[in-house]
Amino acid sequence: SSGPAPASTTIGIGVDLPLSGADASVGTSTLDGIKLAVAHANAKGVPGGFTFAVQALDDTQQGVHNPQQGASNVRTLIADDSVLAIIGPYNSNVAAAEIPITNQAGIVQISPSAVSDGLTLGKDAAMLRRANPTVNTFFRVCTTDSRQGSAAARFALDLKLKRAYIVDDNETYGLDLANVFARDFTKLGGTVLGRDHIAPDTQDFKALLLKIKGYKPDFIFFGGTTSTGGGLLRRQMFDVGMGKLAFMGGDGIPDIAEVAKKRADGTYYTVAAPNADLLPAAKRFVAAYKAKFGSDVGPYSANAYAATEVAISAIEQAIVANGNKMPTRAEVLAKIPRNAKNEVHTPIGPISFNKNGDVRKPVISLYAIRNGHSSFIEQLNLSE
Amino acid sequence: MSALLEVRALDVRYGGIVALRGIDLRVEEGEIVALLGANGAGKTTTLRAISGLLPIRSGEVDFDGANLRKCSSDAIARRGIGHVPEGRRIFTRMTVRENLEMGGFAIASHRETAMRIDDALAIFPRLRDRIEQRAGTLSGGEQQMLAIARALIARPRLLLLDEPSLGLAPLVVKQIFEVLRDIHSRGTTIVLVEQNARAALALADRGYVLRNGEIARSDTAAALSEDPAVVAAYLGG
Amino acid sequence: MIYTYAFVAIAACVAIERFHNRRAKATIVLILAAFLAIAPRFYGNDAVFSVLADAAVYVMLALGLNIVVGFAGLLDLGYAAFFAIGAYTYGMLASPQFGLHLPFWVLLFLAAALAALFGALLGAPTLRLHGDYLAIVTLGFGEIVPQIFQNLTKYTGGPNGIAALDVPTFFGHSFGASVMPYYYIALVGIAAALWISRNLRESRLGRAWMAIREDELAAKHAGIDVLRSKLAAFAIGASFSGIGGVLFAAKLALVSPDLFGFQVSVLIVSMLVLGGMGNIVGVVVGSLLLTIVNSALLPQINSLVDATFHTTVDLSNLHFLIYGAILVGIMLFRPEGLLPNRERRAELHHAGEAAGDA
Amino acid sequence: MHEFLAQLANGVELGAIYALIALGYTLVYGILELINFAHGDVYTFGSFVALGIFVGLRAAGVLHGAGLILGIAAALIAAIIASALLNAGIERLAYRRLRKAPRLAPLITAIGVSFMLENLIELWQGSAPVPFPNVIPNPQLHIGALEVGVQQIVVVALAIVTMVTLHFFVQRSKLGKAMRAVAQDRDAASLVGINVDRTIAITFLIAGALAGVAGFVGGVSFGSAWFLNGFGAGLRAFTAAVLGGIGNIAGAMLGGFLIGMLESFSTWLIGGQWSNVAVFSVLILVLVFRPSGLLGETLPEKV
Amino acid sequence: MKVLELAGVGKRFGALTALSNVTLDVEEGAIFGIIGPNGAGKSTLFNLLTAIYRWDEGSISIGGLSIAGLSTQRIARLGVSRTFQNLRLFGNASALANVMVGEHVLLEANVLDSLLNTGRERRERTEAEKRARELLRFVGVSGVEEQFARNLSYGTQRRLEIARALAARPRLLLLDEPAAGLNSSEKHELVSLIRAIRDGGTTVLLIEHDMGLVMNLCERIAVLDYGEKIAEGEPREIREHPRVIEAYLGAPA
Ligand SMILES: Nc1ncnc2c1ncn2[C@@H]1O[C@H](COP(=O)(O)OP(=O)(O)OP(=O)(O)O)[C@@H](O)[C@H]1O
Ligand SMILES: Nc1ncnc2c1ncn2[C@@H]1O[C@H](COP(=O)(O)OP(=O)(O)OP(=O)(O)O)[C@@H](O)[C@H]1O
Ligand SMILES: [Mg+2]
Ligand SMILES: [Mg+2]
Repeated sequence: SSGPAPASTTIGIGVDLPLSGADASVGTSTLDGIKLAVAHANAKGVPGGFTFAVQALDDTQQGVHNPQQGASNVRTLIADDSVLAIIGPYNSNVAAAEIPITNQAGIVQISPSAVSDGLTLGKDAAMLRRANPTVNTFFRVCTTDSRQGSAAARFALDLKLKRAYIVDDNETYGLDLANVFARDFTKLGGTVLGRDHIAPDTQDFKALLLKIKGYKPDFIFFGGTTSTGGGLLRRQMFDVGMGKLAFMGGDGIPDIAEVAKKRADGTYYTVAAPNADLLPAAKRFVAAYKAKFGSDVGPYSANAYAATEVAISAIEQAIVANGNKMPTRAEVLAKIPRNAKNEVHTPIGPISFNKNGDVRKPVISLYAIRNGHSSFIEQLNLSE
Repeated sequence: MSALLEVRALDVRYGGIVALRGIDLRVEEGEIVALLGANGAGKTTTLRAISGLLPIRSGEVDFDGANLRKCSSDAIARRGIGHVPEGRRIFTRMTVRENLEMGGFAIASHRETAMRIDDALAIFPRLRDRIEQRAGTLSGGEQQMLAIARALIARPRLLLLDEPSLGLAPLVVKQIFEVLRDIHSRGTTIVLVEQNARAALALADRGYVLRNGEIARSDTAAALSEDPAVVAAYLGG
Repeated sequence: MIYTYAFVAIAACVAIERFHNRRAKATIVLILAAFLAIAPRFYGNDAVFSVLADAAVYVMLALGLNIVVGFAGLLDLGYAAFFAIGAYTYGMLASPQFGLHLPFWVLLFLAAALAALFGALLGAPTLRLHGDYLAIVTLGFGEIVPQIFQNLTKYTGGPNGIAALDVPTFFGHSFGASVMPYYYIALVGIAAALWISRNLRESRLGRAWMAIREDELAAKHAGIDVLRSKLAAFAIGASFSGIGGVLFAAKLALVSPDLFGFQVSVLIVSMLVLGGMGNIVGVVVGSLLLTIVNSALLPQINSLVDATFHTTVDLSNLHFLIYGAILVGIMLFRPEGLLPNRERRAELHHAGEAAGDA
Repeated sequence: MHEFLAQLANGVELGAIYALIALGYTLVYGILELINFAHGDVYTFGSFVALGIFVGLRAAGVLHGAGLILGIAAALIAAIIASALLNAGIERLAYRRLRKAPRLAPLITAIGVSFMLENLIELWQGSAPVPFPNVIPNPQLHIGALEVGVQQIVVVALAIVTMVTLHFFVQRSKLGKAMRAVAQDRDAASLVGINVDRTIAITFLIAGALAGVAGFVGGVSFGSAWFLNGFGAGLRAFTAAVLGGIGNIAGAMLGGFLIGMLESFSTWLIGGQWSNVAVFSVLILVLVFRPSGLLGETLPEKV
Repeated sequence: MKVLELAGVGKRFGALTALSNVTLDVEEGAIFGIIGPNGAGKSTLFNLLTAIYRWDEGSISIGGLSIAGLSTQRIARLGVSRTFQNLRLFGNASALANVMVGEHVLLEANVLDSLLNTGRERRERTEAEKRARELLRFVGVSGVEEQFARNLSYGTQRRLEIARALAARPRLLLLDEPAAGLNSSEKHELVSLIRAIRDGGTTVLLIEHDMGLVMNLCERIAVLDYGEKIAEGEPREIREHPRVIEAYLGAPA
């Protein structure tokens, strides 16, 4: 509708997400979260008369998210001086390819959804930052696999689910989540009866379920997302007479009821945010999103909104500190919230980051699906 | 009376290459016409253009009063033009019997087809011996017999033959020419391309000589077989 | 900017095809080489050269596959497997994974050798297969290899792959985070691949491949060792992608199994066919074109449209449609490829004269 | 034993779906020597059409009792017709012009068409899996040690009936003969009066119809349709066609069932993540020893 | 010296006996004819000689060396070349390239030479191309060097195939109906061509149905019928052999 404003007054919010092919629906709804945050910021007015503009690039190739493409996109965004922060990517292996580049360029990058531990923690993360070891530019508003997996293990035992069969989609997110869950669940006294990974493009899960049936588990824990098999797995449990069995997963399956419908009842999943029903920001966000895009929020729309809010808040502070002039990327990085004092209040709770780039006061909530709808069960406030 | 087949100013090209230039041919009902010419003169090209296997660039082909230019090759075949093509083009993965049945594809009645197949096998007893064999494993001559037999099954009004004697033993060649004479006597019109020009002219009423894609001569068969130039070039001194 | 470079390269290729004079061709090649070597100092940025370096890797892959498919006529739908083998060679031997940090330059050759070995290993039992049976076996191989990398988590990092691979050095100078070294190495790689492709094509082995492609039985009757020639094709073709794999992995500093799926094999076959299979220059054009479409045009199409037409339209959910339409469109428009095989044109060129004196 | 039978039944059900899709590949390959990469997407399309009918009829509230039977029939028939037309349309627009083109041109076109279809289906139905309404009851039957769902039995029966019909149709009918002739030599076929274009078009119609049946069956059996379903299923189905001997109808069926069972048993015995590896390893092994597939004919070369 | 020796050779296809107990010797430098009715087993005999099929009984040796178990390409390297009754050219390659492939066994460049375009490779290529052009001229089809083989007319293709077979400078040349598709003046040229080939030191084994040509050209002729050798001798003897007349030639016209 409107052409881009003259370059000097526009600040680019770079975005790298999978926008076409298999990941398109999550990618697009995530992007919409970002667009909404940018629209809100512009409507509120930006110091110095700047406007924010979303510059979104697609990191899929041939319809699949692709680290090489992600790296290339990040370079494109960095080459544009007006871009002061990057939101994305969606996938952890794409992040692994991008972090060294953003680290070298010193530009803020906030991912809404890349959960792999190694992106922020330990030796792996240090290696990713080796171009500029003293600086961390990568942040994420989602949780890590280990936080989520161990929380899920505790929830399961709270629910008196003691015998687990673990299945994952053999992709980065799902496999890591399942690994942590298996480890912590055993540590806390649960029994892991068996583990399985599924092949990509699998449509038929009955063979796997027939096998699981023989182990007589209390529940199946699934590491993966609704579309990498979670939905079908849950659905097909009914076809082999396991419809009553509990089913549990992480934040990849909140939309499972869309695929499994009523058969999703009895599913538990975790989300890295406080109970949305009690957060006014969350309610406002959901309503605004629906009004603007005419559809329900996607699984990571809120995270994306939050990530963008954090980035914008840092940029705005940097503008002010710079005398209402265009700040540098380093100045923006310096304004990223680091403690309770400058927390940003987002639809997924207040956010500030620790030195690794992870959220400081993580909260993991457990939801269950009943009558085809999600309902909040309990939440865990994890300490650092 | 209009001719059964009339070709006027036919031009055919392969990509940019001119293969036929302004060919005029007339074949009356009941005639046998021979096409002579050196390798690459355009004989095969002419036959393929008539039966619709090659697109015509310009010119007209009329058969029995109807224009064939817009017809597809299968429609032309169903109108009654049979073609024994260069290279035989039998269905190599089908048996001999199936090949013959394909020859009768346009015939509605199974009984009729079976009868005609019997007739064809009477002409080529060698094929009867090999009836359930895959056509691709036949000997060269046997394949040639099959190609001719397949075309005969449809009982075309006009039969185009591209070197029918190719690869056949002398006795069979003689026999083929007898068969041609025989079906001709029963009303089939024939256009014959044959390297064995002497035999061809002996059988034919008239002949055309093609050179470099053009008609160089046309005359009665008798006149052609006495023309010294023709004798030197095609009949071999 | 990226389009400027791509345009110059493609235009030069087309010019090379048009000219029949050897000297003229050589001149264009030299000018193009000089341009590609010098222009980066004045024009472009990291993002552009990153894409160009990636494009160069794809050109190498396509040239390698061209040897197998275009020259020897062996339809290989699993070529990405060798790419994966090359990349994982670097990933496993130059990373914290096993604490091995072999030098980039050594691995470049090691990967070529390993990929060639696997090419021969795959080839040996399957070369009796004909046509599409071979295609489907190679496809199967292409599916198996990345899945094995994905499932052998202990050694390969599983689905996560291996990240933070070593940064190569050149006489003690680290490449650092710059993409330029990769760009130049890839240019040299292409030059070598082009030279070898041309050599092979005109050679005794190249003629043997042609014969096998056209009629295996007649080739045997000419005394050609069909099996050995096919193995040579597989091995040489695979070695190109082994090298490509190392470059790719080192530049990205990451390998993961989803980078080498069937889609990649299909992409490279498309590059060949689109450009003009068997024709070296055509293959280069095809691969440049598709890489630019896939890595630059489609991901940035929204910004591009916005900037050009000053409207905001969202085309990102049409990427596949656009890409598919490009493939279909080019094939319907030029079934023989954009720059078809030289022989095909030579034939049209000479036949006019020959027809006259038959 | 119990589990063995259950896995067997599941493999057969899965195999029936692969076999139906494989038939479409084999028919088209048989006549054009084209690996029709778009075929898997025609299958997906069939699924979505069936799904659409179900959703529509359920909204209209007619899906119970006799209405359910009629609804199932309507969904099946709609899927068949829509897929058949789509497939024939693809042939008409994308492949027909390439009859004389180099061999790989139609292959790349097919890949392009496949991308386009996937994108169009995505635009139409979104990129997340869409569930089939749980309208078809699936009571479990106990036959000796075997426990199977009625739905499973119906699925397999439907597939088998379709395949047997097709087999006789192609073997006995004139069209079948025309298809074989066109497959071997198009010019020669036209010289005996066969309309080549029409024969090819009809082949695509039949192949599309089979994909429609498969789409229906697959949708019901897996419980959902997804715009990328056709890719994975198509790959396996094509593998099945090759395993059985491409171009061979009985071979496609055999191959389909084998792949289905292989997938089921490898998931059971060695783990799902290895199922593709298992499928393709078996394929390679079989082809090394039988280079033309299990039922493919090897003709000695006669020169 | 004998180039080719067959002793008691038999070949069956299922129930069909294509060759039975065929014994045959061919002297070095001969032009030797093989004739017989369609389906008599002539081409099958050639196919045994180039290992397309394996024989069921008997023995075959070429130049004194048994060829049992040898592959087609090994036999080709022993110096046996052939043409095919149904042409087998490299259709999508130029006529020149077709002939150059025929020279394959004469060249020594290995994979490395080919990869690096070494001096040997280049030298050989130049020579091979020159020889190929000469050969095309020799068989009378110069002017079509750059055309695709499949676009040539049938007669031209036949001659091209002969040129390809000759390119290997074979010791033994097997010609399966080389005159098919040629008209009579072209056949005359073929006769002198084959004589010239023989004079160049090649033994020629010829299958042909054109009796004029066979009788004119061959020094010795063997006749097959239903897989059996029913006669062997000089043309004159064959022409008058009653079984040959009955089975093959028919009564003289
Ligand atoms: N597909 C083709 N593409 C290009 N040129 C062709 C093609 N087919 C034939 N020609 C050329 O057209 C000319 C006529 O060929 P045609 O086959 O009609 O000759 P012909 O008279 O049948 O010869 P022959 O006696 O050798 O069979 C020849 O010069 C040939 O090279
Ligand atoms: N692979 C095969 N399978 C079955 N039968 C075969 C096979 N090859 C040849 N034959 C049969 O063997 C017999 C001899 O065939 P061959 O080709 O040797 O005959 P030929 O003497 O060359 O005849 P022509 O003069 O017709 O070329 C024929 O009857 C043929 O049908
Ligand atoms: Mg001809
Ligand atoms: Mg023969």
